[in-house]
Amino acid sequence: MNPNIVPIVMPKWGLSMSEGKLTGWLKPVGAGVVVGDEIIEVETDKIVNVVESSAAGTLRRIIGENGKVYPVKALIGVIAPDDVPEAEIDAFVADYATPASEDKSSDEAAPRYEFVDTAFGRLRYAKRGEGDNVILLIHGFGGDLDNWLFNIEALSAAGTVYALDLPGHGQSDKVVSEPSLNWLASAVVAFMDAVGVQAAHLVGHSMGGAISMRAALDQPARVKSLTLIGSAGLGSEINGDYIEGFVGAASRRELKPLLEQLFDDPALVNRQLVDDVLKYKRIDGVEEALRAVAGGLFRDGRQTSVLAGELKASGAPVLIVWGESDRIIPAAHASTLGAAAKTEVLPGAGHMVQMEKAGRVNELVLDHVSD
Amino acid sequence: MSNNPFPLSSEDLMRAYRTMRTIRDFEERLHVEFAKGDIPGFVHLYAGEEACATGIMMHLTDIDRIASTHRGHGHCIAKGVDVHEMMAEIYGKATGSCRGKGGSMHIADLSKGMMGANGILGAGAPLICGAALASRFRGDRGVGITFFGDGAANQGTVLESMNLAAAWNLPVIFVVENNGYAESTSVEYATAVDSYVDRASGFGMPGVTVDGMDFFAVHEAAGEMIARARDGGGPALLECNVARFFGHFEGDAQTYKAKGENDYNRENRDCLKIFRDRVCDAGAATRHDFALIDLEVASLIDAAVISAKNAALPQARELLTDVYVAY
Amino acid sequence: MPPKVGVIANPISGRDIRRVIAKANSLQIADRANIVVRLLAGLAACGVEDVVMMPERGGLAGHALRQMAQSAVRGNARFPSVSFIEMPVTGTAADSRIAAKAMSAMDVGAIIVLGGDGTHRAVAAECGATPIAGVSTGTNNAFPEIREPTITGYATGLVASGAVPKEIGLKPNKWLEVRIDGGPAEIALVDVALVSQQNLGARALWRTETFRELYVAFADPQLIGMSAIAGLIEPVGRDERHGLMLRLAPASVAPLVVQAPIAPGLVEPIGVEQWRRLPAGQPIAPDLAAGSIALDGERELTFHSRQNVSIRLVENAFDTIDVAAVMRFAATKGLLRERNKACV
Amino acid sequence: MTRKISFKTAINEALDLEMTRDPSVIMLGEDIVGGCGAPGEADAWGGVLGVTKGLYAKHGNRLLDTPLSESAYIGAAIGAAACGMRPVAELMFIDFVGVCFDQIFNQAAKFRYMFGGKARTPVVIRTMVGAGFRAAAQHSQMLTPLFTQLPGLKVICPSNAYDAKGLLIQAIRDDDPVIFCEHKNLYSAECDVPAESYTIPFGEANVVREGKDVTIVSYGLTVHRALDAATTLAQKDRIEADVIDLRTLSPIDWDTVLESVEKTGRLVVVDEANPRCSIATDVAAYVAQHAFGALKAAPQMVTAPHTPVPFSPSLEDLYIPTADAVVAAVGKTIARAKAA
Repeated sequence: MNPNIVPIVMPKWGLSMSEGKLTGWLKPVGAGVVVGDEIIEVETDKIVNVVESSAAGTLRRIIGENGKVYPVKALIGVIAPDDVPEAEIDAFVADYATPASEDKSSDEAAPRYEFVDTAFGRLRYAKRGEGDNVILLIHGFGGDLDNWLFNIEALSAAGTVYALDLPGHGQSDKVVSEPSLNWLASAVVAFMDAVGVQAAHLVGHSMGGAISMRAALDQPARVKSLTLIGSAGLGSEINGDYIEGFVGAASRRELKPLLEQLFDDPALVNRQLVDDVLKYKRIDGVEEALRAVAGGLFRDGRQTSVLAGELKASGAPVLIVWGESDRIIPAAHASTLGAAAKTEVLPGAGHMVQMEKAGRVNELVLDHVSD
Repeated sequence: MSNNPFPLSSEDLMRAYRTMRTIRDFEERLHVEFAKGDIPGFVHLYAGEEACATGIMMHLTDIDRIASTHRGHGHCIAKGVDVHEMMAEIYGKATGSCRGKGGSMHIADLSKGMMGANGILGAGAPLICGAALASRFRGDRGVGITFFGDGAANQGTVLESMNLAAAWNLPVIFVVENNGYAESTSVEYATAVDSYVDRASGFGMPGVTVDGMDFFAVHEAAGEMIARARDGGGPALLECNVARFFGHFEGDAQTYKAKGENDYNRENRDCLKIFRDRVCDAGAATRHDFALIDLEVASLIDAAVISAKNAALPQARELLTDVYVAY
Repeated sequence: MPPKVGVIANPISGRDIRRVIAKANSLQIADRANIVVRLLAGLAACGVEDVVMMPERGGLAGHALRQMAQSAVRGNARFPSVSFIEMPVTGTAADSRIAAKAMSAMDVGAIIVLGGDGTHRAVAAECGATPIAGVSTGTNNAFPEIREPTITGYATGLVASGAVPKEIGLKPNKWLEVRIDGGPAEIALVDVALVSQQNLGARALWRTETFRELYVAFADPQLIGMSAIAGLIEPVGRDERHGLMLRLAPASVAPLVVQAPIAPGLVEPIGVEQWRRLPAGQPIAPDLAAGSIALDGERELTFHSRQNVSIRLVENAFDTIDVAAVMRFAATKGLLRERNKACV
Repeated sequence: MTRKISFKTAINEALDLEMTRDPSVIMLGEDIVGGCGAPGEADAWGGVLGVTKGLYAKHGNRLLDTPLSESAYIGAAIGAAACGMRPVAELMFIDFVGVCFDQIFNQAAKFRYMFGGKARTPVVIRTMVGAGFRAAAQHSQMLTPLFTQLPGLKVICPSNAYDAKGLLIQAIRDDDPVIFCEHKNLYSAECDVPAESYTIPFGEANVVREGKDVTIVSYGLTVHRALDAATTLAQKDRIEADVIDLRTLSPIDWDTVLESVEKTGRLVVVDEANPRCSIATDVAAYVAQHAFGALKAAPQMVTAPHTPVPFSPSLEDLYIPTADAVVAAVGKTIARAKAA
């Protein structure tokens, strides 16, 4: 088989994804593509997103039809250099067999998510990959481990990836007994203890970034590096209206415009994403937990803990990634650490930069954690 | 008041009289005012039956609940509902017990344990079973009293409620105010077995008939029943034989009554006279004491009527409010 | 002229507070009407064709008439014709008195009374020389005997028609008379109790701490009520010429305590200070200065310290039909047999 | 955490959680425990279809089996609610409402208004609705319109286990009388449901599928028929339907319906109730009045026929609105639009 022939397949975003709907071709047949070009748009039960090209060449075949649903890894199109003969392409397409859905294989029959009991309550997490190099993904305020939908799989190339639901979030227990960065950072360390991780690269998004910083400052031996994505803790500005609105929103109507602020492209916020957040928010105790955390960390529209100074002094290896059009925490905070960090501000991305520009973020993180 | 042979303190005797007098004057006055055409809709007057409501309610506090009937003014007053608010309600005014949205047949004050007069005959019986059940769950020793007439005693809801109360041993007293007429139809005609006490027997609960025009008879019998129910002794039925001095509703020509029946009852069976004579004869109070109360009540009713007439009507927006607690 | 018999069945009887403070039974209207029908059948069997009843609005007569009409439709009716006295109905015990007086005036041969002690007392007070036959509507009472009403109807018919002579069929009864300040006498057929409670309330007696004096015409240890207290101390027969009087006190302070069934299912310790026979004819003034007077277990009168109360046992006060004697006589004389001429 | 459980289990779980959380929650109903006073086991049934099974073991005499006497115990539940309890009464089948309607519509529904805002009656009446159970004319009706018509009542009819749990918890916490309709043919349907307590606010419809061509509005069991129809339409005709599950009929989420119709210009309402004065007519009339300009075709209604529910399976299957009928109704809105 010609190694230059590269399939475009239905991606697997997140543990629960088994199929996706092809909602648009972003390139015509015959178009030249480079790595990172957006090729197709896919809608899952979680989100709409684009699939970027992993190879350079020409879009030789368009196989997937707009509006149709395909299983994960199904062949959607083919990219190959111009010099590959048509017959070879046809043979490739004819021979392509969609790998059996991993969900159905025996080792995946176990629950998709796991739970572990800690002094901070029962915490849910996901785990992918293996090896001693551990990456721990920490979501932000009001988020959950599915915020790493487009990252977990890719990052597992570098080792073992854990993503957890913080206390009061996702499907973890809805108890935040002390709404402080210290308490939340202790919860993260307790989680590492519980799953037997001595030290990890912490990747934190938004509030999760501030928690990672706190953990690195409190327990430097447990933190190998920091990746701070659209992170809190680097300056005092934060979108207070968003925080307040998010805590109070009780209906789809109220929530949707808020969630749209998280993305550069508001069209990414589909019905299911809003529903999932609503379902979380309606659970008893969530509103109280969020209100407490918001009160503790983001009182009156200001961040109460700015750790930039301490972090700079600590000399920890830090990667900072930001979405240029972040409407929650200004992208200006990206430069707070100056030369003490690697910094990249991505255009065409908002606060959920790890979702909107997943490919680039994954590259940056992989590079950072394998240093 | 040196000699008081009654099982009520002197204060309570006077309180009972004041209550009965207030009910009587309230109703007599409505009779007059209604005829003038100032009162919307229709009213059912309780005059004549005062001893029944009062004799029972003297044993109750705000934790005890009552479910009343279409003829509910007497029950309301005896249970402590504010007379000014009642009068305003009957006039359909914003200052009424129900802000003018209920009217004569729906006066309620849950804070006083008055769960509402009721335009649906017999409908209070299941409600009061629920009130009694709530008291049992809360352990507050509250008792529920449901009033109904000889007519509503034939409603299935009442009979079903008796069964429920007996089966669950609820602290409920079923009070039949038997004035002999279901609207215009006689008990004899409408009721296969004319005794309401027999209904109680059918559900294995004690039933007692008393002269409902004799405050002391009602008071003592009700007291025993209520105490028994409060202690967990179960439900009971009290039939009070009473006479209503007016028609079923105001404007009723009462041609179904025997000639002279109202006059006979007013002359010989007036619970206020009977009460006053008995208390005075025993030397527990003087006619002067009663006269003072009569004056005081008369001015209360005067004031209530004047303020009700002068009170504001509900504002138009009230039409749409309070359908739900949360919209 | 064929005999006429009166029937007084007052639906208001048997509805008092003893259903709550004790376990007194409550004989339903339908059952009482059934008793009336059985009485009537017994009367008819002895040739009584006319029965006059007290009118009431409690459904008793209505129910009885309905039952008789239902039997008539099916062709198996044998009942006297029933008429009603013209009188206003008040729905109180006063109705019984008015009816008894009227029946006595119209010369009925006998009055059958259906009810408890209270109804019998009302009728006895007004029936004059007319004999009465009692049918108990329950076991809550002391005066009327428990008996199948058909047989009472038989016996009453036999006496009313003259088939059984009065010397055989009737027996005299005592009663107790109570007067306040020499006014008209109120009577009691079984007992007069004086209690310290000076109000009538729901009438029945159950607050034993208020019991002070008890006067009984007879005292049977097999019966319940106030007279049971006396019956357990010293029984006195209905035919004995004396009664009994007792001074009572709260059980906690009395020298003697009797566990007495003062109402159905209600057994209470009653303190007794002293007792003695009550001779007939002699007015007695009670010691209690003020209180109320219960006649046959129901508070009926109150009195205060400025009033004089007197109590007197009266012999041969009224006649009742001796059902046992009548039936024995009738059987012995063959009054209820006849030869079947077809078989001769 | 979230797992797949059935509609029936979701109801049971909601009741259990609320009884645990709030001591004023009590339950009354016929056979909700089952076997009370009988010689066999306690909790013999746990409801005639086992919905309340196991709750007696946890909550004991806070579950009261009642005499077969709806008027008395529904009334008692309402009375207890007016006195501060939060009773959940089970009216086994909604068809039984005939013998206790007075207590619901003349008492519970009116207390607050009639008493000038001084009363609150937080009672929930859970009741089974709907056809398809071969239960014939008196155990199969969809009487939701009857209650929706009455001010003072809230009327809920969930279509899935997730909604059932969240709406029932909301109903129990709500201070107004709620008629909670459970479609008996949905009892075994499973979906992802959090183990925790959660609430779904009343008056918020759920858009269960998004599309641009036609709006299909439904509730209860027929939401699934509407979804089946939408799938068929998308596959066969490339017609994309917005499918709206009303979830709560009173209050009703007009905004979501209107927004959708403004987008699609076409409306089909699917209602298992009889056609006259139904949810279908209500929605159609409201849309006609408030979004007439947006309509490209006359609104269509897919309902049961104007008959009692028949017994024979062959007839009953014709009674309940089918996906095919929905597809046909959508077809009419498209055809009309083209003709115009």
